[in-house]
Order: sequence, then structure tokens, then C-alpha cells
Amino acid sequence: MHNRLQTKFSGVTVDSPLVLPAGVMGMSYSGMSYSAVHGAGVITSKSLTLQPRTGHKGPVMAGFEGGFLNCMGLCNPGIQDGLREVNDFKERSDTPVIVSVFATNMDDFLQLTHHVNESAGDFLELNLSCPNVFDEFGIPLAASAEEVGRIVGAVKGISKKPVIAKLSPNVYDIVSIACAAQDAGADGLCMINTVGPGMLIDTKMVKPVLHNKFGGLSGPCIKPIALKLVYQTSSAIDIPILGMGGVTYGNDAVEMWMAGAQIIGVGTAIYYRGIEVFNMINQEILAYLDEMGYETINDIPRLEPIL
Amino acid sequence: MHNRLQTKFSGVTVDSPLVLPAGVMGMSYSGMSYSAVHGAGVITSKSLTLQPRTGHKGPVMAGFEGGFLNCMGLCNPGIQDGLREVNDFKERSDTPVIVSVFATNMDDFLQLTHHVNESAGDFLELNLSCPNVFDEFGIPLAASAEEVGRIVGAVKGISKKPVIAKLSPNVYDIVSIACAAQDAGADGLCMINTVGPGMLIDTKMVKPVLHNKFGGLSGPCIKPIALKLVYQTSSAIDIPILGMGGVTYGNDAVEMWMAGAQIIGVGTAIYYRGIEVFNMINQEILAYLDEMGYETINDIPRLEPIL
Amino acid sequence: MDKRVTLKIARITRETELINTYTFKHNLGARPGQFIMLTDFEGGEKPFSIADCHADEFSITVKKVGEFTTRLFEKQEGDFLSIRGPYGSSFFISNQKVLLVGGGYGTPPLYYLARTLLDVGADVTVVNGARTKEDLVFCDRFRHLGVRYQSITQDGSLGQEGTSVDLARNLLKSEHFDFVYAAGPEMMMKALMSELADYEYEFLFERYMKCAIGICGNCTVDPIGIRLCVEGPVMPKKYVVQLTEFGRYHRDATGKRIEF
Amino acid sequence: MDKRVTLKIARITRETELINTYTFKHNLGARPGQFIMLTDFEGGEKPFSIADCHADEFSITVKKVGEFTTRLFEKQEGDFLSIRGPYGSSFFISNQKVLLVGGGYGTPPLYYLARTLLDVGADVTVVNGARTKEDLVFCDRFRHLGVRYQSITQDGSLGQEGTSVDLARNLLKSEHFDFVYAAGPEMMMKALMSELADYEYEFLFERYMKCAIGICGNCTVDPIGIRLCVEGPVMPKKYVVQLTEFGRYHRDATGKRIEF
Ligand SMILES: Cc1cc2nc3c(=O)[nH]c(=O)nc-3n(C[C@H](O)[C@H](O)[C@H](O)COP(=O)(O)OP(=O)(O)OC[C@H]3O[C@@H](n4cnc5c(N)ncnc54)[C@H](O)[C@@H]3O)c2cc1C
Ligand SMILES: Cc1cc2nc3c(=O)[nH]c(=O)nc-3n(C[C@H](O)[C@H](O)[C@H](O)COP(=O)(O)OP(=O)(O)OC[C@H]3O[C@@H](n4cnc5c(N)ncnc54)[C@H](O)[C@@H]3O)c2cc1C
Ligand SMILES: Cc1cc2nc3c(=O)[nH]c(=O)nc-3n(C[C@H](O)[C@H](O)[C@H](O)COP(=O)(O)O)c2cc1C
Ligand SMILES: Cc1cc2nc3c(=O)[nH]c(=O)nc-3n(C[C@H](O)[C@H](O)[C@H](O)COP(=O)(O)O)c2cc1C
Ligand code: FES
Ligand code: FES
Repeated sequence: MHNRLQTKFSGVTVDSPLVLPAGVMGMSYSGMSYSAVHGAGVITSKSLTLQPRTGHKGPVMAGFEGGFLNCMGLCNPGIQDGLREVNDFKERSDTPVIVSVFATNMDDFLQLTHHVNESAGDFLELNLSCPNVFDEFGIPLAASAEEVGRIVGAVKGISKKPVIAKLSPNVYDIVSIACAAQDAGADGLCMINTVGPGMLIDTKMVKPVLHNKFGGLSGPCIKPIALKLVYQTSSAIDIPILGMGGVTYGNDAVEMWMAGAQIIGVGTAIYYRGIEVFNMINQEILAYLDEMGYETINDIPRLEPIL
Repeated sequence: MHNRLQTKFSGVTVDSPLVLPAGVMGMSYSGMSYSAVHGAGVITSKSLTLQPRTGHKGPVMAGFEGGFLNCMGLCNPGIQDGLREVNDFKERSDTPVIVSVFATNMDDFLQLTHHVNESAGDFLELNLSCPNVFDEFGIPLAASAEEVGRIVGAVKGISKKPVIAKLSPNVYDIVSIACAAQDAGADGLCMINTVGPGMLIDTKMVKPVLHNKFGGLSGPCIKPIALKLVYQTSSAIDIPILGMGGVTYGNDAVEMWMAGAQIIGVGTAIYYRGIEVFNMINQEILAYLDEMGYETINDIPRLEPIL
Repeated sequence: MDKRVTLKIARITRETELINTYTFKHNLGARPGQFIMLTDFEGGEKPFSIADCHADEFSITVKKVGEFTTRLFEKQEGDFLSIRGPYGSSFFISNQKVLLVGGGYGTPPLYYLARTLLDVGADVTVVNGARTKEDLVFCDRFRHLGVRYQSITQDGSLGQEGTSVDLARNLLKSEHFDFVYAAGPEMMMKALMSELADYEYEFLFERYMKCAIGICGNCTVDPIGIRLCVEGPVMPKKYVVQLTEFGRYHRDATGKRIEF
Repeated sequence: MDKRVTLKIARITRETELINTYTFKHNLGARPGQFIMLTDFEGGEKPFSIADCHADEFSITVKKVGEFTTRLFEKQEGDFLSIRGPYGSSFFISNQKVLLVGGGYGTPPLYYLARTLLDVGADVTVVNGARTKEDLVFCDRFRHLGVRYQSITQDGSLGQEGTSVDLARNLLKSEHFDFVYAAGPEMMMKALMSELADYEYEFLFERYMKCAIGICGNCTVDPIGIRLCVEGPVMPKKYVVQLTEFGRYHRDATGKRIEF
């Protein structure tokens, strides 16, 4: 039968608009499989760095009303072992894979790009949204339109894969950064990464709950912020957006689409609804199409853009 | 009996550390009374402008998982009628009142200060955190340490009341703004105002839910962001902080205290727990004092400051 | 969590030139006296009382008075409208002999109340008043319900000339009622109040509402500060007698006091 | 919502030189096989199986192996520790004839299981093994419980020399069991597995855990990708037989594969 959820992202056809985002379940080929089997249409790897990282000490995750804080600290097995998981997954599945990479200087970003070029991954995602990058980039990278443009441009120059720039919501003017990424040749944007950061305090032990003190917010409570930033950005750019942040139900995914996203990430919702969340949301989008009389997801209208 | 919840804020003794924040229930003298009767130790008026404002068209409020968006649009009866409500309340109550004022240029701020000087209010709070102030101040006022310092300094020069600067969380570096306010003579800080802003979309009518499209986040889900910003700021300044953002239970209030707040705002929680929330939280703080063996609220320790 | 739902207008019933009833297929679960906030996302979100409510549908009755309600009158069956609620307090449900006093577009919520009262075995009398015969609503519906029913208009176009307060005064003189309910223009309720010193009663109030969830403070009433969107809109006698602003002033969208 | 609670250590019981049991007064509501995440907020949050659980208290049994557990051994009764959970899957509760096979610090969760099995009328046999007599835990507790109980050490310090798998093999040869449970070192369970082709069983697994709520992906097992913190740590036979990594490798804190 005709797949009513099929859509396209930067030239690649996807069977479901739902994306497993970076850092969620994408640590191993089997975690990717498990998500794809349950209905994710695109898989993103954990953000990979040149060298392995153990990440922060625990607690690295803390729940609160409406979401979670996390300070995983970019734990990952390094680009080589990480790409092995990507390749192992691609041997078993046709599902498109976004390889997320993270670095603190230009040289590392370029090296990572060379690695990804040789992998079975379908997209290269630059995680430009870590709040604490003080190596080469003087101010947090994600906050500087100029630096974002410089990196995207250089990576684009050598990448064999379409390049997605992942942006932080915690900047003063995300649109100028999105435009810089587009002008530098980005094939798409991924937004948003976690919000804040925030903190929680244990009142009996008088300690921050997270060992790293602060962690980024994800989950249902960031959806309004994500929708606003995706809407604002999609009104200003032409490249497609992978929208995410708090999407938990089919209606959230449709909102994200209306705000301007072409494909839609579902991360923290796995906690709330189980790994079956992808299939559930797919079904809920289909029910929405039926109710509203739309043939396929691509018929769902967008909000009128902001002028 | 000895009041174990009594504390001080900028020289004024308060019988409960809980504050009714600006824009919540503080539209009329009776709304203030109703909150004070239920245990609020300090009352803030709605942010008053020189002229009356009807605010944005509805919907002005929308719920989501973990909180609310609002775009009231600074509706208020204007400084004269607003201060009449303050005076009417002060005739009936000893509870300290913070008069919140809002303006888009220096001249208006100074005029408002003159009005407040003649009122029965105990504090003057400058709402410097509206995201959309483009009149005299080139960029949103709240985001410029320089402008914040300039206004606070000028107001301080003529104010007969202690001056509190209310800061926005939606800036790149809140600490530099807090320092500017302190250096300009502010007697205290109020933080945080609403987060974001964010948006929600009606997927049947393909419209933003809020008529103003965007609205600020309040409620439980912003607590982690508020705690982090209060903690970061209190580590850097010496003036007292009126901390708020998502405080709903006694434990939240204790967290806010540990993060560095001297008194604690409780706004959106009124929706979740009723107007009785102030008394409930007061009781919960007392239960915490008992459990931990502290005599009064002032014995509750603070987190070690960030260096 | 405060939930919004967007519904198709299932039915529009013209009551008078200026009054329409809108019915929606939705299990609202409201109690008599409660209200919803309604919007078409074109600017404005307004409170409307529940005129009737079943497991599968509910309705509101709207008078065309300004920008928002004028737009409502342009809607067609099948168009979407978005609601949140139900909100607010509801009427006490008595199973004794009760009198319901309605005025103008205030009467419809008394219909849902009357139906509910009959269900628990109350002896229900309804008096309904309006300016003219053309402004009077729900007459047939009350008659079908099987309550004792009287109506009156200010212009005498139905025979008798006067207000529902006049009808109520007459009834109260000759009979005993265990409980009195009223909904309608504030000055009507104010007039009724002076007849009710010896009665238990509840009135349905209106004040400018924005958040409808009890936090913006726009709908508080002086001097006690209770919120009409949470502790109201239905107010028992014990509150009504304390309200210094009752029949004297209310607050507009800015919060300014406006004399009646 | 995922909830954290900070509790005083009510009791510390020294089991062996390297193994302590920590008891907390708290209604955890855990099922046998589930685990908690534990932290002292000094760096590190680690999974520990529930060794016993009542309405008013629960306990965990901890082996000192590294930085975090060494700090735990310095805590005193009355000190605070913070937990979240319970998390994960739990053991099937059979009321037939069952065999429980424990090894080292893996044995304690089988204690809570055995107690629960007895409650529903199961016929319970427990075999418990460790490296030396000094490493063997919970012997007295199992004996008091009234289950059939055998123990063994690798160094023969209790008489017989061998592992709990050896004890299990003998029992399985001479008797029929309806269900087999095991918890302990992975290589022990791997050895046991080859004895269990004809039996129904569940094993309790360990993998590096960070989030414990099923989203970080650190604890997924190849090739199916089920998460040991959600679908595990208790794995039924139908999953165990599919796990290509079982007894071969696991993943460390970076996600790197580490051979056993
Ligand atoms: C609890 C409650 C129940 C109500 N039930 C009904 C009902 O069943 N049927 C009905 O026709 N009307 C009802 N109303 C009144 C209805 O809300 C107003 O008629 C409507 O908001 C008018 O909007 P407008 O734009 O057409 O007129 P406008 O020109 O904006 O206003 C006309 C008048 O309506 C009132 N009004 C306007 N906005 C609001 C608001 N946000 N909240 C309260 N009052 C407002 C003011 O008194 C104003 O003077 C109710 C009001 C309240 C508070
Ligand atoms: C489901 C489950 C139940 C467990 N139950 C118990 C128990 O009841 N009693 C007990 O003593 N131990 C138990 N463990 C193991 C316990 O978590 C580790 O011993 C502890 O984390 C070691 O921490 P450390 O800092 O002292 O040692 P480290 O030096 O950090 O590590 C020693 C070894 O412990 C393991 N380990 C370390 N951190 C983790 C982690 N975050 N998640 C999983 N394994 C880790 C690794 O295999 C590592 O090689 C359990 C583990 C799991 C996954
Ligand atoms: C546990 C966890 C780990 C994450 N790790 C990464 C990461 O490595 N790289 C990255 O770009 N984003 C990371 N993110 C952010 C997510 O990819 C996503 O942007 C964010 O969680 C918002 O989506 P959600 O609300 O659906 O989870 C992580 C999020 C979580 C919850
Ligand atoms: C309905 C509403 C109206 C508000 N109006 C104002 C205002 O006029 N001035 C202001 O400084 N803050 C205003 N705020 C922000 C609150 O004072 C407070 O900073 C914020 O809501 C966070 O606290 P909470 O999570 O406890 O509500 C408003 C908040 C709400 C929910
Ligand atoms: S309408 Fe906001 S408090 Fe009632
Ligand atoms: S520990 Fe994170 S998925 Fe299991």
C-alpha cells in the first residue's frame, strides 16, 4: 500500500517522518535497530568525538515536572567505534542514518568529516550546540553566527554527505545563526538541542542533584520553546528543518510540522511512552490525516510564516 | 509564638518568605488581600504603566505539560488606578507591597518612580524583562547590561523606596546584567520572569493558540532554569534575591533558598494547588525545618557558591 | 493540566435576532453554572455559560454584543471553534422547592440547572424575563421540561409588563421556596437580592475574564478578593452579601473599576 | 515522573570483608529482580539490586569494587544517600518447583525472590557459590527462610570445591525443576545456560547504566537492542538465547565494546 507518512528530507526519502535524535538510544547498532524496528524513520548516532569520552560522573539525569535534565557529557566510544556501530546497523537496515559529530575546534571537525565520508551514514550532523565549547572558539560556538558559518562552510567543502547543523536554543538570536549555516551551505538544520541548562537541588544533602551541577532540559515542557524557534527559523530560511523538542504524541508531531519542520525528532518521549512511541505517533499522525481528510503527511498545511 | 518563617529582605521584615509575584492576583486590592490572607508574606502589584493597557487579545494563556504560556500583554489600569489598589490594600494590611512598574523609556520610568514615591508601597520593582521593548532602548532592554545599569541608576537617584530590578532569563549572560543592576545601586533583584517565549499550535485550525502567537513560560517546568540562574547570580552578587519560577511545593521553596534566594515568589502554583498554596508551602517549610532540625528558615544552608 | 479542545459546531439554533445556541458533540462533563472559554483564534477568547450538557454534546447560548460575538454569528455549522474548560463553581443541587429567576441571555444556564434539579426530584419554578418578546429565550424548552414556568417582558409584549424580579416577588409573597437561583443582568440580581433576606440563594455573576484559571486576578471581586473564575461564577448568599462592588462597579480588561 | 528520594541509612550489616548490606526505611514497592540507582552526590550514581523489600524498609547488598563502592563503605548509619527507582523488569513468580542459582554478590536479589516464591507456595531450592567461604553471603538468611539450600566455594573451603553451576548441574540431573533463576557473574550464567536447553529460566544481567530510564542507550544488548534498564535486568530465556554478546562482551561508560 501507499505509505502516507513518506516524506523527503534534503533529497532522501524517509518512510516515517520520525527521527531518533542524537544521544538517545543511538549508542550501539542494536539500540538503533530497536528504535527503527519500532517505527523510527531516521536514526541519529550518539554525537561522536575523535577520542572516546566517558562523559560526566553520575547522576547524569534528573526528572522534574514536564521533563528531564541531562548532563551526559557527550560520552561516546569515539568516531572509529561509533562508526562501526553505524556500519553494523546499515548492514542490517535501509533506514537512513544521521551521523552526529562534535568537536571543539575546526581541525577536529574536519577530521571527523573525513571519517564520516568513509562510513555508511547518510547525513553528517554537526553538533554546534554544546553550551561549553571554549577551546578554539572564544565564546560558546553555538552562539556565534560567524563561527557557525565558518565551520559549516569548511565541513561542507569536504563532506560527501549532506550536512545538517544542529543549533542550540540558548542563544539570543537563533535566526541569525540559522541564516549563517544556510549561507555557508548547510543542507538542513536540526533544532533544538536541550534548553537551559537548569539545575535541581537535593534539600537533604544540600547538593546539586546532577554531579555536573547543570543539565539541559528535554521532554514535553520544552515543546513550546522548540515550536517557537522552529517557526521563527523556518519563516526565515529555505533549507529543511529536523524539528525536535518534547514531541510525545501525534499532535505534537503535527504541531512541529506546522511550525515548519520537515522531519521530527522524538527523544525523551521514549521514557514516557516506551520504545513503541515511534509506532504510536505514526499511528496518531495517520488518524489525524483521516480526521482532517488529508491524503498524506505532505498535505498537512504549515502556519503562515512570520513576515 | 516565635515565627520560624520570619526573614528579612533588604531591611524589611517579612512574616513569610513567600511572595505573590507581579501579574498574579495583584490586579485589585482585594486580590492582594485574598493572597495575603492565605499566607503570602509579600505582595507584588501587577506591573503598572503610565497609561492603562488592555493587553493582548485572547487567548492569553495556554497550558502544556509542566506549565503555562501567557501573553497577558501587560494589561493594567495605569499607575494612578493601580496605586489606588495598592493604597486600598495597605489601608487594610501590614503586609509589605512591591509596586512593579514597566516602561519603554527612561522618562516614563522616572515618572512612574515619582508616582510610587507618593504611594503606600514598600518597594519599587522595575520590570526590565519584557522581551519586546523597542522604544528608546535599541535592543530588548533586559538583554543590555548597560541599559539596565543606566535605568536602575537613574531611578535609584530619585526613589524613596528600595529598588528591585526584575531580570529576564532569556538573555545570554544574566550575571553581567545582575552585576550592572547591583553596581547602579539596586537594593535587590527579582528573578526570573517568564522563560522563552514559546508557542503552541492548534492543529485543527492551523493557528497559534495564543493570539499574540508567543507567550512566556511559567510553572513547574521552569524551576530548573530559575534555580540555575538564581544560583549563578547569587554566587556573583551581594544584594538579596527575590527568587521565583515554578515554585509549587515546600521543597521547591527550600531549593530556591539554597540556590540563594532570600524571599521566594509563588505564582503559577496557585493554579495547581489553589490560593491556599501559600499556607501549604509555609507548612511544608516548617515540616522541613522540623525534619532537618533547623530552628528557623534562616538556618537553612545555602549551596556552596560557584567560584 | 489545563486542556484545550477544538470542536466542530454541530448545530446552530437561532433563538432570537441576537441570540444563537451553539451545540458541540463532546463529553464536556460540566456541572450547571460552569462555563467554558471559547475562541475562534481570530482575536478574543470569551467566557460562556453551559446552557445544556449531556454525555455526547453540550451547548452554549450567545448574545451578539460586540466584536467577538458578532464574528461568532458569522460561523456555520461544521466550522471549528476551540474551547477550554469547564471552569468555575456550580449551583447547589437542591431536591426541594426551588425558584429560578432568569433575565435575558442569563437564562440559558438555568435550563441545564432546571433539568438537573428535576432529575433529583426538586419542585422547580422558573421565571424568565427580557426586554421584549423577541429577546425572550428558552420559553418552549422550559415548558417541555415540565417545570412550572412564567415569563414577562419589560415592554409588556407578552401581556404582563415588568421584570422577572417582579414575578419572583409575587411568588415569594404567596409561597415558600427552599432555595432561589438567579442569573442575568447584575442590576436585576441586585434588585432580587433585597427580596431574599430570608432565603437561601445563589447568583451567577459575570466579570471580565482572561486566564479563567484563577491566576491573572482580573475577575476578583471586592472586598474579599475571591475569583469569579474559580470560586465563582456561582456565588452563594454568604459571599454575595459581602460584595461591596455588587451592583456598583466591575473591572474592565485593564483592571480599571467601571461603575454600572 | 521519575522521582528521587533521599534517605538515611537505617542499618549497615557487614556480610563479608568486602560486602555490606544497607537498609533504608522507605516503602520502595519494588518487585524481585528490580534495581535502584544510588548516589551520595560525591560523583557517581550506580545500580544496585534489591536484596529485600518490605512495606517499611528495603535493602541492597553491595560489593566494594571501585571508587564509588569504596566511598559507600565509609558511610555510617544515619548518613543520607539518595535513590531513584525501582527500575527494570522483575522475575516471573512461579508457584511450582524452582531452582535458584546464585554467584557472589549476585545472590542477594535471589533472597527477595525466594521469599516471594515461598509466599505463593513454590518449592524452592537455592544453590549459592563464591570464590571462598569468606565471600559467600546470605547463607544464614536462606537457611532461616526454610528453603532447601546448598552452598559451595571455588577454593573448597566449605568442603566441596566448585561453583554453583556444578551444584545446579547435579540437581538438574536427578530432579525435575519447573523454572530456574540465576544471578551472578556473566560467565557463570553462560555456563549454566548450556545446562538449561530443556528448562524455562530467567537470568539477571548487568550492563553499564547511566540514565536507567531507557533513553541513553548505554545498556542495550546486541543484536536486538533491548535495554537492560527497562526490558531487563531480568531476561527470560526467549531473549537470552538471542543475545550474541552474552558472555562475550559488554559496553563501558563510553559505549565501547569490552570483551569479557
Ligand atoms: C462567567 C460568564 C458567563 C457568561 N456566559 C455568557 C453566555 O452564556 N452567553 C453570552 O452571550 N454571554 C455570556 N457571558 C458574557 C460574554 O462573555 C460576553 O458577552 C462576550 O465576552 C462579549 O464579547 P464581544 O467581543 O462580543 O463584546 P465586547 O464588545 O468585547 O464586550 C461587550 C461586553 O461583554 C463583556 N465582556 C467582554 N469580554 C469579556 C470577557 N473576556 N470576560 C467577561 N466579560 C466580557 C463586557 O461586559 C463588555 O462590556 C458570560 C460572561 C461570564 C463572565
Ligand atoms: C542491574 C544491576 C544490578 C546490580 N546490582 C548490584 C548489587 O546488588 N550489588 C553490587 O555490589 N553491585 C551491583 N551491581 C554492580 C554495581 O553497579 C557496580 O559494582 C558498581 O557500579 C561499581 O562502582 P564503583 O565505582 O565502585 O566501581 P568502578 O571501579 O567504577 O567499576 C567496577 C565495575 O563495576 C561496573 N560498573 C561501574 N559502574 C557501573 C554502572 N554505572 N552501571 C553498571 N555497572 C557499573 C563495571 O563492570 C565496572 O567494571 C549491579 C549492576 C547492575 C547493572
Ligand atoms: C540523554 C540525552 C542525551 C543527549 N545527547 C545528545 C548528543 O549527544 N548530541 C546532541 O546533539 N543532542 C543530544 N541530546 C539532545 C537531543 O538530541 C534532543 O535535541 C533533545 O533531547 C530534545 O528532544 P526531546 O525533547 O525529544 O528529547 C541528548 C538528549 C538526551 C535526553
Ligand atoms: C499570568 C501571568 C502574568 C504575569 N505578569 C507579569 C507582570 O505583569 N510583570 C512581571 O514582572 N512579571 C509577570 N509575570 C511573571 C511572574 O511574575 C513570574 O516571574 C513568573 O510567572 C515565574 O513564576 P511562577 O512560575 O511561580 O509563575 C506574569 C506571570 C503570569 C503567569
Ligand atoms: S480570569 Fe484570571 S483570575 Fe479569574
Ligand atoms: S541506562 Fe540508559 S538506556 Fe538503560
